[in-house]
Amino acid sequence: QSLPPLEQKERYKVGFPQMESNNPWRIAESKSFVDTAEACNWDLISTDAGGSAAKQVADVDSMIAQGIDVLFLPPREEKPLIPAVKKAAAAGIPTFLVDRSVDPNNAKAGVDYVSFLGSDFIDQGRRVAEWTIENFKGDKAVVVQLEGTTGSSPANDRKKGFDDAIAKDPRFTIVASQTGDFARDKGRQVMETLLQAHPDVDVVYAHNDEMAIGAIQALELAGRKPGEDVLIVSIDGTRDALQAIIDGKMGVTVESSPFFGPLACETMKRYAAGEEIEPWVQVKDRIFTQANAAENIKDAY
Amino acid sequence: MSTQSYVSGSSKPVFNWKKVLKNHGGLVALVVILGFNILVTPNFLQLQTLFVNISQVATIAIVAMGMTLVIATGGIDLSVGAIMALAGAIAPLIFQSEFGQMYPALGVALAIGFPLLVAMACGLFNGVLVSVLKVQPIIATLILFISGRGIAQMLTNGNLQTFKNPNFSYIGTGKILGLPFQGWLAIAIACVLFWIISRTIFGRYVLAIGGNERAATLSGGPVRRVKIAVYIICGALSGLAGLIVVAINSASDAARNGDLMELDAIAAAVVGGALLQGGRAPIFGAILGAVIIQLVKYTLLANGVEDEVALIAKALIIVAAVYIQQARKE
Amino acid sequence: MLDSNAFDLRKYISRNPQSMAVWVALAALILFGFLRYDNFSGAYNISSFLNYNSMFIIISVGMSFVIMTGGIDLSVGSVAAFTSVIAAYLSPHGIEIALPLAVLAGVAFGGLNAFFIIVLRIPPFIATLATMLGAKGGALVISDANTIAVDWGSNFTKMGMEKIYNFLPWSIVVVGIVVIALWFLLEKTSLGRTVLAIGGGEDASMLMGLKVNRAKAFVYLLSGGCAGLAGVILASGFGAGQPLEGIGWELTAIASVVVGGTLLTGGLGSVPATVAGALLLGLVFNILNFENGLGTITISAYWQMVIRGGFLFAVILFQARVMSRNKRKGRVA
Amino acid sequence: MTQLLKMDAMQKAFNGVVALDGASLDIEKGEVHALIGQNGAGKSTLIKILTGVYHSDAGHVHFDGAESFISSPREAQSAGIATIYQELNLVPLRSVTENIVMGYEPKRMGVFIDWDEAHKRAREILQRFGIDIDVTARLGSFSTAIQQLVAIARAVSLDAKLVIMDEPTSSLDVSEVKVLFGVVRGLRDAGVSVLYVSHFLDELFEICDRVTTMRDGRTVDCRKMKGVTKLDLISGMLGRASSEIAEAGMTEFSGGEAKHGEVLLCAENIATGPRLTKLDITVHRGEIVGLGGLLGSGRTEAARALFGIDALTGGAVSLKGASARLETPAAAIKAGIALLTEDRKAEGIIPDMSVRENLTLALLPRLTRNGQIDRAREREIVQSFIDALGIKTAGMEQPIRELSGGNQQKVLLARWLAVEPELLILDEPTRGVDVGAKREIQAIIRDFVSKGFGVVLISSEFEELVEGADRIVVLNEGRSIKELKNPGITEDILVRALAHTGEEAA
Ligand SMILES: Nc1ncnc2c1ncn2[C@@H]1O[C@H](COP(=O)(O)OP(=O)(O)OP(=O)(O)O)[C@@H](O)[C@H]1O
Ligand SMILES: Nc1ncnc2c1ncn2[C@@H]1O[C@H](COP(=O)(O)OP(=O)(O)OP(=O)(O)O)[C@@H](O)[C@H]1O
Ligand SMILES: [Mg+2]
Ligand SMILES: [Mg+2]
Repeated sequence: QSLPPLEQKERYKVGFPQMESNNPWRIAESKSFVDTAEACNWDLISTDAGGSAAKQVADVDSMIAQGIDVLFLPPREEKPLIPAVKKAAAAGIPTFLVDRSVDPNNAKAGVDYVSFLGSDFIDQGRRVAEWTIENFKGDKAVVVQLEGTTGSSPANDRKKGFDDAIAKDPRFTIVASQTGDFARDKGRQVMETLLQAHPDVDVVYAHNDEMAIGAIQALELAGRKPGEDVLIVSIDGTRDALQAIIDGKMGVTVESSPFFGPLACETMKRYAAGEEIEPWVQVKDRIFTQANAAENIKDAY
Repeated sequence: MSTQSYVSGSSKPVFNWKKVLKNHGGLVALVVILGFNILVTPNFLQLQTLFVNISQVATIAIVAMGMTLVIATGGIDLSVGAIMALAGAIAPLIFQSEFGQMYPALGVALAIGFPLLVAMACGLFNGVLVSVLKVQPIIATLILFISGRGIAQMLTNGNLQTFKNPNFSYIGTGKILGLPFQGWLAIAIACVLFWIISRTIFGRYVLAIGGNERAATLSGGPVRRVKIAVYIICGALSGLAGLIVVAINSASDAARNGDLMELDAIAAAVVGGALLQGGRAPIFGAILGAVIIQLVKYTLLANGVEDEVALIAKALIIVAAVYIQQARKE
Repeated sequence: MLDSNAFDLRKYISRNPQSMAVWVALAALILFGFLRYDNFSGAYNISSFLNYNSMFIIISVGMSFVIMTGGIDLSVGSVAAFTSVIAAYLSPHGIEIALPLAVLAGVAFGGLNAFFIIVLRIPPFIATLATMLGAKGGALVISDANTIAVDWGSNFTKMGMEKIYNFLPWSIVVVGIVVIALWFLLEKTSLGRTVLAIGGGEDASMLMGLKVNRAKAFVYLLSGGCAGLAGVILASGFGAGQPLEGIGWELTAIASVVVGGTLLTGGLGSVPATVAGALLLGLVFNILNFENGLGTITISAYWQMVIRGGFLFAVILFQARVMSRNKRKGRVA
Repeated sequence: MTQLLKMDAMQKAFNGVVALDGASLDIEKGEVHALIGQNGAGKSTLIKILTGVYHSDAGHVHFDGAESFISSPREAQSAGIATIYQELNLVPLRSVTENIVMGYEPKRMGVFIDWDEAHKRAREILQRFGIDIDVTARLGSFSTAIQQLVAIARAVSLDAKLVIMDEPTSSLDVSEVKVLFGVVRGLRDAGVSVLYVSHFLDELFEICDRVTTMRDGRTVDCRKMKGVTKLDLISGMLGRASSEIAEAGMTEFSGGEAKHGEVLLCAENIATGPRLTKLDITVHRGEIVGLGGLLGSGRTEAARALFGIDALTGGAVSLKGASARLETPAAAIKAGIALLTEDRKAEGIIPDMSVRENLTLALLPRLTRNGQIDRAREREIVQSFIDALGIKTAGMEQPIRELSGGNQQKVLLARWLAVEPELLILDEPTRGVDVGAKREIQAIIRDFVSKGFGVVLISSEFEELVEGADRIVVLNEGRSIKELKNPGITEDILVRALAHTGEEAA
């Protein structure tokens, strides 16, 4: 089996089956595709699966039925979206995975789909851990982790990346790791509770910025000084997080950019031109700290 | 004829733990959970623990009280979470508008008043569907459950709205006598609702409708109006809870505000002694139910129980609490 | 209705005005889609639509039995998620092992519900809410919070992915057989009639000497089993056991049942109308996707929510109108 | 004759309230056995223990020659006991056929219900009662009377050794009662025993062989029907000497001549739909106007129309000379009209609420100041009615569902008397009420009109109607076709008026 070719034409019918729209990151990503559609001459079909992998497959099905030319798929889950990838391939539609990938055991880049555009969640967690090890000054650190939605792949990967890396430094002990559902309110509530059980916390690692902001609020409500007695580290690079870094309340956030539209357009054009596309078009995730937060905040979402 | 022969003579005042369990199942459950926490959970006996729990439970309690009223008429309201999101989305739009920034005091007042009006309008919508069009409550309120949050996101373009407005935030972060403002608010609402249910004609009609709607109608009760009013009250309280959540977070997240609140609120109401077929409105029971659910959540979190295991534990505790409650009916 | 006046359409409509609304709405929506979109009536769309919605059809039908007794089952989504994990684990042994065992796991959850409701006398709403939480937790525990890949080598994925004559998905065939059997059971057996009688009056049924508890237990076991089957289809059709799936399925199922004209207070209900209800709600998604494809507008996620709610509103208004027109014709107690 | 059932020293208390205190009962094979007693004497409780609905605290039950432990209605049925409960226990949403055959459906291949056969069977059994209805229609679409007949039909079709009928005739009128008696005799002739509970003592003389009397949860008497007088039965029930009772007539209505005042209500040509097409009725102050009619003649529909439940499709109503628009019960109540409905369970009581709350439900607006209920006055009023009507309750806070049927009825009557209406519509006000209480209620009605108010009385009991009403408007197929005037109406005249209505109307 070889990849379906993509002919070069004026306009393309493009499918973008978004998985959910319940957080700012997803909304920014969807917007990025809508904006790109204009610039890139796409007739964009964008759907929303409301957080269900099964619905996302059904959405892909309806796009195949409508005869799209290209599919940009952000797979909600690694394994359940494989059927969608295979169906698109069978229908002769070149597929690019966006921001998350699928299980490499059953679907391969260059065979079932063209390429994966995105960053590496495990790596994001690892980079947060490395920064923390480098920048934490004390000789003992009690760490609290606020996980993303239980069972979701970014939560699993960001936990794995961080846990593995932080374990290399004996100063750090993770005393609690609970889900905050990637949401500010839940993150705050969980942090409030964990703070009662572990008042000696030194580091809070949140799987996204929203929960990190929630944790900051919990600390402040309890009369603590985030940034001074407690170091907060996280992932995403949202405007609020950068502001918190500027204000000295947060240590670091590793970028996980949602603006995939332009990259998608460019990669598709390369593919249509017959270029060989690398299996993983890696996104360069920046790392925001006190050093560069101020200059980047205007571009943040 | 005397009624005496109908009352058995043997009612010695002995302490009967079975009876206590039957009549005060909810309280017993509360005591058990408290006892467990005091023994096991680190730093449980601290003022800050109380503070945290009150500030977290207030929203559930406030919504659960509204839900209790709706349930008392034999209805149910699935739209509470969506109404929270809607009210919460509107508030920052108002005080962050040009007008709101020009007249800050008026802006904040409007930012509280107007969302509550919208929430009441949602309640009116539910109430009209249920009482005038006779749509079954679960379905009637499912409409706003599905679309209410969508409307909230439309208003905000899906964006998270963050803000800094200490006046507005007071309803979520203020303190009175060292305890959270919203806790006092919940207590005040409970007192008012308790008075309404036990002392007013409106309250009596609420219970009568839940007990036998046809009989209430045929006795001249304003059944339609009472039912609509109950959904409006529930809507208003949900809206209030939505504002509190937004105020605490200094951010309005239309996608998440009030997510799954309907289940927590219903569970709290039932754990507190409400009967889903209607006819009972234990207002303080709803608070008790909310506190139990909150404490369960707190206990599991504070003791580091994994999320998935916590779900199972929560399930068992809800069943146990309701089981103790139900024993009373036998 | 399968009884003697099964094909007396006028009688059927006058007895079941509330089910009629769903058929009319379904026909209207199909016609709308057919006229408006190019590939809407294409084989690919129909067959993938049926494949995906077979899950919702089966849980809705299971749910309809529960609702007919005046109960409710909020656990179906979580149970389906749980059984999808079980099915995925068992997939190397083939569908003939995985399917029955996964369905059995669903039945076991139904048994738990029945135990809570019948023995402990916990209201169904709360009992099944607890099971919903428990099954979700259980699914995450046994899967270690990961999706579980199925064995693509065995015949397991056939059910969810292969189609007869490249058109009719196996999933809908299996579901169709089960649904028809259940339709028969409802209309033609004492058990089915007891289910309806309980909803119409549990005390009365008890006093009439009906086996009330047996029938109540049956509906929860059935609903659990149907959720189990949905879980198998989920695993088989999407190549993985998914502990996080099934969120909100219970409400979809309840809405299908009610749109199909079943009273939530129980006592009335129809299997085919429930199927129509499930198809109707599924069709709304499908049509929204096609509307997106027209390119005139890109409907954002929140617009979709509003439109779905508005559509449900329209169907319900229509139903209420049909009902009140019918009510005026005669006293309906 | 051999014994079929023996219940001995039965005890039962509900939360400390003693319902049975050593009651006993024995029934022989093939007899029709009457069970009588005042409201709350424990008749229904005794029956429910026998059929396994309740479990006795103490006592023995022998059935069909062996000590028996019946723990559920299902067991009772399989043991051969078929029961018609006092509060109709049917499933209104299901078809007539289903309500009759449920649990005993005819099957094909042992599994699949044979609906054709089932409908046929239902039709046949109903024909024995002279009714010909669409058995596939929902039971709930028929009147209470039909429903009661369906319940009876079901019990009779069950091939039982003992058929228990707890007030089977309370919703039936004379002709149906006759049919029922025919069926009961048929059962007896087939060797089936019947336990028959009724407050209509005259009925008992017609069909019963023996009678057991209960009082305050105890069995006080059991004897042959032959040779007993009505007075004996009443004195046994009340526990008073017969001389005390003999003084008054059998109804309390035969009081003084009432003076009729101005017109209170005048309805002309009103219609609400196919079941009420043309009704003319005038009620003066101080007058009781009866509504006579056979089953389904539209009496209840007439009451519903006057009380604003069903919207008028034609005609006009005027109150005290001014035209009135009664569109809701609330409006009717405001205008001074009250309606005691015939279906106590579905339209009257709020089961879980207390006697107090039930009693003041319609009065609430007047007990309220600024929305707040005046609780002291509420209690005062409730107590006065409990005393005045002799309502037997453990206290005003007892849930009404725990009261016996007759006492529930009194509470509902009190609910309406409390609002002091000018026109009281009573749909079967003494249904299920014992003789003593019936007379009390009748006295209350008489007292009520003597104050210059008006009453519309609907009763299937002709004696009550003939003696109580000053005029009787005769209804047939939803039309008023004739008016009879007292004095001078006899049951005979009424029956003839009803029977010949068809021809005269034509
Ligand atoms: N479920 C119950 N809970 C509490 N008390 C009850 C219950 N059922 C009956 N009682 C009480 O038991 C007594 C006997 O009631 P029962 O219904 O047997 O009377 P009855 O003789 O059938 O009267 P009626 O002629 O009015 O039907 C009454 O005082 C009643 O209040
Ligand atoms: N013989 C019959 N055949 C069919 N339907 C009947 C018959 N008798 C009564 N009905 C039903 O009775 C209903 C009308 O009853 P309604 O209550 O108005 O009359 P009613 O004179 O008050 O009788 P009741 O004695 O039951 O109070 C209708 O629903 C009608 O279908
Ligand atoms: Mg009785
Ligand atoms: Mg009548």
